[in-house]
Amino acid sequence: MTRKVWMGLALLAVFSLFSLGLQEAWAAEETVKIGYCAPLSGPAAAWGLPGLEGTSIWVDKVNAAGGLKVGDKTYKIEIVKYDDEGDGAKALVGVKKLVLEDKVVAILMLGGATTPPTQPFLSKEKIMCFVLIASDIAPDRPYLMDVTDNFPAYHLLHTEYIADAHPKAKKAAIISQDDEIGLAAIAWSEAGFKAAGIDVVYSKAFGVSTTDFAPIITAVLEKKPDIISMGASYPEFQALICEQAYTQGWRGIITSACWDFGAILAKVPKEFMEGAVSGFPDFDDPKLTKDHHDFWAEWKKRYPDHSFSEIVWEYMGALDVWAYGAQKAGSVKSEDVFKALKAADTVPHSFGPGKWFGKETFGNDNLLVPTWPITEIHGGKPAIVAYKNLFDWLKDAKKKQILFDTLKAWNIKTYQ
Amino acid sequence: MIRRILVYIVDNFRWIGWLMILGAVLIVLPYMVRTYQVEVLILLLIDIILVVSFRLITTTGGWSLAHVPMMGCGAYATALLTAGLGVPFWISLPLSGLAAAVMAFILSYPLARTTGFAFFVASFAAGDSLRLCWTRFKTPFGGHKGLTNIPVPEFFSSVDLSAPIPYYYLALVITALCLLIMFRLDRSRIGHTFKAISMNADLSRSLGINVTFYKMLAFTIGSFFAGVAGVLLAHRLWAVVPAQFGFVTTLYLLVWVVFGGTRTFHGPILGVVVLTFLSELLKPLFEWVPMIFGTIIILTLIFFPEGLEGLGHRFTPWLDRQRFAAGDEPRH
Amino acid sequence: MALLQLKNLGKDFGRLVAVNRIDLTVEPGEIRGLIGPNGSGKTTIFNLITGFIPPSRGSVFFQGEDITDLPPHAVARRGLARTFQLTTLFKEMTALENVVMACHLHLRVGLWRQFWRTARTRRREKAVEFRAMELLEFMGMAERANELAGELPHGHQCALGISNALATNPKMILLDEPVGGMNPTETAQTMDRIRRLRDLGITVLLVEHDMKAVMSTCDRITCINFGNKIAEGTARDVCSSQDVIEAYLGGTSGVCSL
Amino acid sequence: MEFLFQTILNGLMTSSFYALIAVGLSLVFGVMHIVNFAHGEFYMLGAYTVWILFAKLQWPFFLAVAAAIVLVGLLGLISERLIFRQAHGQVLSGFIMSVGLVFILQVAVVKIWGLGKMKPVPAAFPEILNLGGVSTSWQRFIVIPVTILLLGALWVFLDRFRIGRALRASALNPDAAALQGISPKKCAAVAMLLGSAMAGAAGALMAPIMSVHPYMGHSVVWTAFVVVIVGGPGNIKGSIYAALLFGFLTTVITTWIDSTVADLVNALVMLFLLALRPEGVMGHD
Repeated sequence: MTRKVWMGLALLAVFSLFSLGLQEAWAAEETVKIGYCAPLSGPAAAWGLPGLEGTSIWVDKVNAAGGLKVGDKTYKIEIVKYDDEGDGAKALVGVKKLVLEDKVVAILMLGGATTPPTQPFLSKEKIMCFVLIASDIAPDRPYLMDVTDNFPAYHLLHTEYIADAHPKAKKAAIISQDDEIGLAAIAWSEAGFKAAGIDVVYSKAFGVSTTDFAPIITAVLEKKPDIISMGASYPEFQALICEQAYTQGWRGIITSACWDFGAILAKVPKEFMEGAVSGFPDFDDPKLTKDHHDFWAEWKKRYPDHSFSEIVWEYMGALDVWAYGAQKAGSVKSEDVFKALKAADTVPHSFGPGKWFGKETFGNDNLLVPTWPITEIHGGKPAIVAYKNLFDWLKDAKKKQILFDTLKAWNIKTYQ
Repeated sequence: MIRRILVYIVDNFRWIGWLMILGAVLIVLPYMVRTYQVEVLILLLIDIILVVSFRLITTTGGWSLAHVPMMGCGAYATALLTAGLGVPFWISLPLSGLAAAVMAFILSYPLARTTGFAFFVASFAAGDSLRLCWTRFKTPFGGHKGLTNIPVPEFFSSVDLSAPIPYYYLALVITALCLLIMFRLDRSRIGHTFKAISMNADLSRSLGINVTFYKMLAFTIGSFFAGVAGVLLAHRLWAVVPAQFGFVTTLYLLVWVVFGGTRTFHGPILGVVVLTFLSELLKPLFEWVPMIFGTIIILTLIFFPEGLEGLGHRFTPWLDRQRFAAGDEPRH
Repeated sequence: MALLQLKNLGKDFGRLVAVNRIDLTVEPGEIRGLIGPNGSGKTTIFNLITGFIPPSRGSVFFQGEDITDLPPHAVARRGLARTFQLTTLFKEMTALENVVMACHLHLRVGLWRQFWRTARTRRREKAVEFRAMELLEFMGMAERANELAGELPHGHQCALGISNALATNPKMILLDEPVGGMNPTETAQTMDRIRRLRDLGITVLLVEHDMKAVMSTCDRITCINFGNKIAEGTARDVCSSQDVIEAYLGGTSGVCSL
Repeated sequence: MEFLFQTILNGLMTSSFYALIAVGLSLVFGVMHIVNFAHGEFYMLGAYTVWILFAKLQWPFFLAVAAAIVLVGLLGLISERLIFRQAHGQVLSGFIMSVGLVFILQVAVVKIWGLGKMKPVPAAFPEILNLGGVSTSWQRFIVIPVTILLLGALWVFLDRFRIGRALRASALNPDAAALQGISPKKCAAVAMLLGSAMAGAAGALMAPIMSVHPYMGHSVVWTAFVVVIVGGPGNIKGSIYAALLFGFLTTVITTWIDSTVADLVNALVMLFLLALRPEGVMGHD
């Protein structure tokens, strides 16, 4: 008897799982699907899950307004998720399922380890893929674009700003974790400092499993830097680096790609972080637009106890760009949207109109570059203090040469 | 000779019959499922080589945590050979397996001297140092970006091995071949010696068996097949990145093998097949999945310590009772 | 020439001296008993001789060859076999499979041939199986050849352990408590078999607590205590030794209950 | 000179941490013959306890640490009772079960307290400590004396108490504990309680100076394993020596070259030592 009950329960469980799958299959006729293939479980999920918060706010807003009007049709938007666990083989299965099964017209991905195995297929199918890491752009990946995050290019702007604002600072140290992201950050930051006339006295990557930063900071401080750049150190490293620099008695200017303030301010006093430079504002910054503020308010309402990170916004920012391209093309077909986006002189980016860039550095003009904000920490909160444009920076041929030389020295391929 | 084969077939008719049915199912399978699911099947075949070669090492008593990096060794070797030096796939396939085997042979010198817990940790450290080398030395391994542009295996020009179904058949043939060799090995005296060592190493020593040598042999042969699995993976993904061979994969490998059981040859295969289907089914639950797997594995070990294969043994007495009740003789 | 010769052999575990300095000579064809109270270092001596643990000092000679630093399998290869204190078998194999595995040394077929199972390999395997069956018959357990070793009764397990050691075709065999935990009938049978080993020309060195068995079987007896040799000679000599009586005083079994 | 002193201080601090986390693991392995892969997750839970009690509920720091020790110790006891006891001393089953436990605990923590970024734990003693030109925070410095204190307490327990002696004996020889009249089950339970409590203590002490997140245990547990096997499993003194060896090795190489090379060198040193002395560098007493 009990065995039968158990069998029944097991069958029920299997059926409910199937029906879950079926629900996803029932879709309204005029729905356009966009794939979301990122790590949603395991240690890398911190890179995938927050993005869903932003995209769901975006999708709900568009659908509540009746859908996205493209040409003479109105489409509801649906995000189809796939958990790639940060693993290349699973990501390949994922993008195949999304493209062949769900017929998505574009895919949002993190980039990095999952890009090499998935790109040959996505290029062949001509499916646009939006990633968050510009250094994934390559000549043989025509449909891979980075339309939100200007990493690692914005490091050039941060360093230039620091050189302008702190003329006395002469020596800089750069550290970031030893992976593709960290190494790109180190190389571009080093180029930025050199171009701004600041000596780089220490630039080294640390292993991703590092838990103790005391020896690293001891080695850094031995070089007596005025500036410490954390490159693109992950949140769990930043606070520890700051803490070590503080407790080993160093005072100076800190810069990083982005911040996790809650954690840092738990370790070091506010004063230590005063004037620290980065490129990501909170979206309630008075210098930003009403759209940003509305998004911030909505996000705060939905996830009151989550901490804001650029990941929350970036996937959503990619959807903005995609929608613009679709409306301009009058079609949701991947290739049409792609052509429309690439044909546009300027494309609206969250931080203002952006232009395509990347041919010389990545081999393809697939990075959307707007005028990027520079933020400084004042009273424990980032505030926009300036806007800078990468194209202005690149106008100086000498600086440009320094950039290419440095990238070459760091073994990063360029396409000059 | 022919008569012997015929007698063998008749004697083992049941067994061969089942195998033929299985073969037929495997041959038509790709046409029964969706395209992306063929991709899952290809990865499953690769994982089958991986678990069976892993079991080969465990028959000597050592549970190697370096097995996934060994697969990486094969993958990197074929990437360097085919994409870098232009060696054809069919030559690179055994060569890359051999590369993994050579690497394993070198590492097995200290490893084979350790047992139990020390073997775990030492093999993990050995595998992890391989992975550190791939990330650290950009030439020739490409660092975190790994190696790309691995060519599609060439076959008669009419067959496009970049498409899923032809590649599935390629993987099927190679998997079948690998399993055949490993099955043969398992049933040979070498395999018996491996098992004797795991049953009692001291007794084996006292009987004149060079335990260290056989452990090194098992580790090397197992790693050879892990390398072959890596070759199949690399030529399917057309890219290798070090993150592919991380510790999470190793943990899943252990879970598959334990879930299936290691006493029999088919146990680990059963484990990986069932759990792969389960994880495809559970996909919509996202972040809950590791917890479900964790629970499954603990419950398996508590209630069926021998894994899925042990269920068969538990089932046999029950079957015998049913037969007995039906008036038949119990089968032995 | 002595078959086995220990010269000054000793082993320390940290500060504990397990075996101090033992000199021992065993002549071919002899059955030698090694006795001593619990913890006197008998099993350690076996482990030192067969290469399971490296000695701290001294050396071991077998047939005139220095085998001190050889690993266990190489010692076995030279014709020096051993059994273990607790019945040590391949428990998940049948009795026959156990002995076949123990004939490992005599297969003499390369790995490659073993893998392909050439006609020659199969012939050799057949021969080995035949020999294994002979050995089981010799130990009186032919009818149990196809039972799982772990499920055999205790006495048969011990006999199987000896069969395993015999299968390596030894010139000398070290038996560690061959009758431990047996009833008197089983003990008598086993001791009888040990005497028959001598008839086969195999020299025996045995450690045993059952004094009656030792006294009745062994040609000569060596007694050790705290890692030192305290007496050596015939059963009667050892019995009358004052040191031996003192060593065993308060022990569970009287030494000379002959 | 300052540079040298700073490096020595860093090395001492790293070694203390390694010792604290490895000794508990060594005890559990020695007595129960369980390779507890979830030791890292126990460490993580110790850190989370401090985050909740000290950072969020404003308890005094040492009270929070004590609570973490007790809570994680109890969790260890429960997991011994529910899970590890079923492994019946089989190293492999125990290891795989602990892998399952790792998956469960990680997902549970993610589900309860969220994934996102690291949990902010402020320093309880943020004052800067100046030792002859070398500076560190009190928060970091106290790890060294507290480790010595905890290890000392453990030593006294193992040396002076009957059950402690039984534990030590059963680490060397499982039957010996039975001779002392204490059941192996009780020994296993006490070992698990103590071992997990040490992991909890390590996590609690480290919470203010390391990043607290659901996967923080992973990078730590392997270092602990290496320390345990090089020191000889079940050998507490050996673990302390090994912790000093690898603590200083890691610190010096990280300062001079980088931490990836430090990891590589650690692995190679361990393989080399194992090839020489498979039973652990200290061997058995």
